[in-house]
Amino acid sequence: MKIGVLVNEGPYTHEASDSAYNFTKAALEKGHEIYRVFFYHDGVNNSTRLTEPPRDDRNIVNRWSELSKQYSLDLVVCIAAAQRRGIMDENEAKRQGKDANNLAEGFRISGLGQLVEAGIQSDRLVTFGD
Amino acid sequence: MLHIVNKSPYERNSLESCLRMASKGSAVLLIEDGVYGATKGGSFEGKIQAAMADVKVYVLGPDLSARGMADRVLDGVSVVDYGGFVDLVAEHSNCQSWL
Amino acid sequence: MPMVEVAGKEFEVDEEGYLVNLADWDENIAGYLAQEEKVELTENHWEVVNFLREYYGEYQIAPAIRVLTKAIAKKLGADKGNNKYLYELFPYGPAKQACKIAGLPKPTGCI
Amino acid sequence: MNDEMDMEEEGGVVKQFMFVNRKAPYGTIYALEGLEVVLISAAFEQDVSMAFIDDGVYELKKGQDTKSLGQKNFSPTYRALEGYDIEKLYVERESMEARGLTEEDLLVDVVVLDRAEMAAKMDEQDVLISF
Repeated sequence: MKIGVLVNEGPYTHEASDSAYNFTKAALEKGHEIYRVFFYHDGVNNSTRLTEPPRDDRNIVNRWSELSKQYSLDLVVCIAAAQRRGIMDENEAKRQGKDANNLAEGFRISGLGQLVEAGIQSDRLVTFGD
Repeated sequence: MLHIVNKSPYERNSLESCLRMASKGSAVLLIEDGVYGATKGGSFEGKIQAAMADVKVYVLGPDLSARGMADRVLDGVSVVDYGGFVDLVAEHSNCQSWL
Repeated sequence: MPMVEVAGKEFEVDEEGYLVNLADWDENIAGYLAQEEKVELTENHWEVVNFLREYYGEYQIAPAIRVLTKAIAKKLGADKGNNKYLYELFPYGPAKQACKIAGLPKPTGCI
Repeated sequence: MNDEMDMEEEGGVVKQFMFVNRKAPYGTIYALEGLEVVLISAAFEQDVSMAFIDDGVYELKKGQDTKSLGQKNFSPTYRALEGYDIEKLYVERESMEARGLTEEDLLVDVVVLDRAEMAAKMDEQDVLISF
């Protein structure tokens, strides 16, 4: 079955990102296809590679990146929400004249249409948030 | 239909709204702080028990254990792991998260 | 961000040339923004630019292109409310160019 | 003005999408960013509806004035939805009445559903996205 996942909260403050990750991993291990994980609202903060949690804590950002690598998972960060919150890839930083970029490996920035499309193409869409 | 609730009923009205709107035969899965809604001895116990006449109630085991509530689950509530969560999503035609 | 001076008034544009403070907009500034887009403003251009400003004033968003054409057709007639006409006026897209000239915010939620 | 490229058909699939609004405006960003998704969804030719339940009803309250807040007043945008062919705005009667509001207090025309009708509407959706 094709499943889409929507993550609406950032890492660490809320459990939403943990739940989404554990759900996504379990679905993949059961042989389901994850059509896309879409990060919206503060959920875009799951994609900054500048995250550096203490060594004895989980690294939520890296965990997503690794899962993406292992399963060629499509991790999409909403551009409008990302711009509000200072998440940028190299191209966007250049376009906006910013001196840095911070998008982690495995994530890509794209439009909100990707969320609607995930709803159309997936058999189920599951939302995680606050 | 699968309803997912992640808020403690003692903090927010998500579970109450969900139960108000869940039609007969649907399923309710409690995750994150929502798991407190399915535990014994609290003032919400009666409401969950009444709801269970019409809807099936599930609770996410890992969230329950993390909160030290694994031994307090109400009778009739089924405990599932993340794999079981995935199965519930697959079994029901759609799902709504009461954020 | 770059500062521009037009007719004795200073205003700020962003890296892509969009007006930063919506309240700064006036017809001189529209003229400058149009020049930057290599669009020569005619009566027909003004009609669309003013329509966009009114739409924004009423709804607080710039309309999607589909909605814009429909709304223009309703107000100004079908000969103007179509893609061909609007793209002739604004060759790089009524969304991008007309909004910029009208001093509206840069579209963010692209598909 | 978001869809410069026209994204009309997605392989001809038309699904029932319901955007469920349960949060008040301004206190959090969910109502505003939720509305942004709804506007984008209009470009995909789906069967789109919005549900206003619990504090979501407050999003539609007339007379919002954010000047002193320094935030944008996005309530007029709900009135633009009609132009986007999003005409199914459902408000749950119990939520509205519990907040001391009537249809006259709302800034757009809505369909008021009692809770059983709202429950039935939710059940029949293909996709529910909640904020």
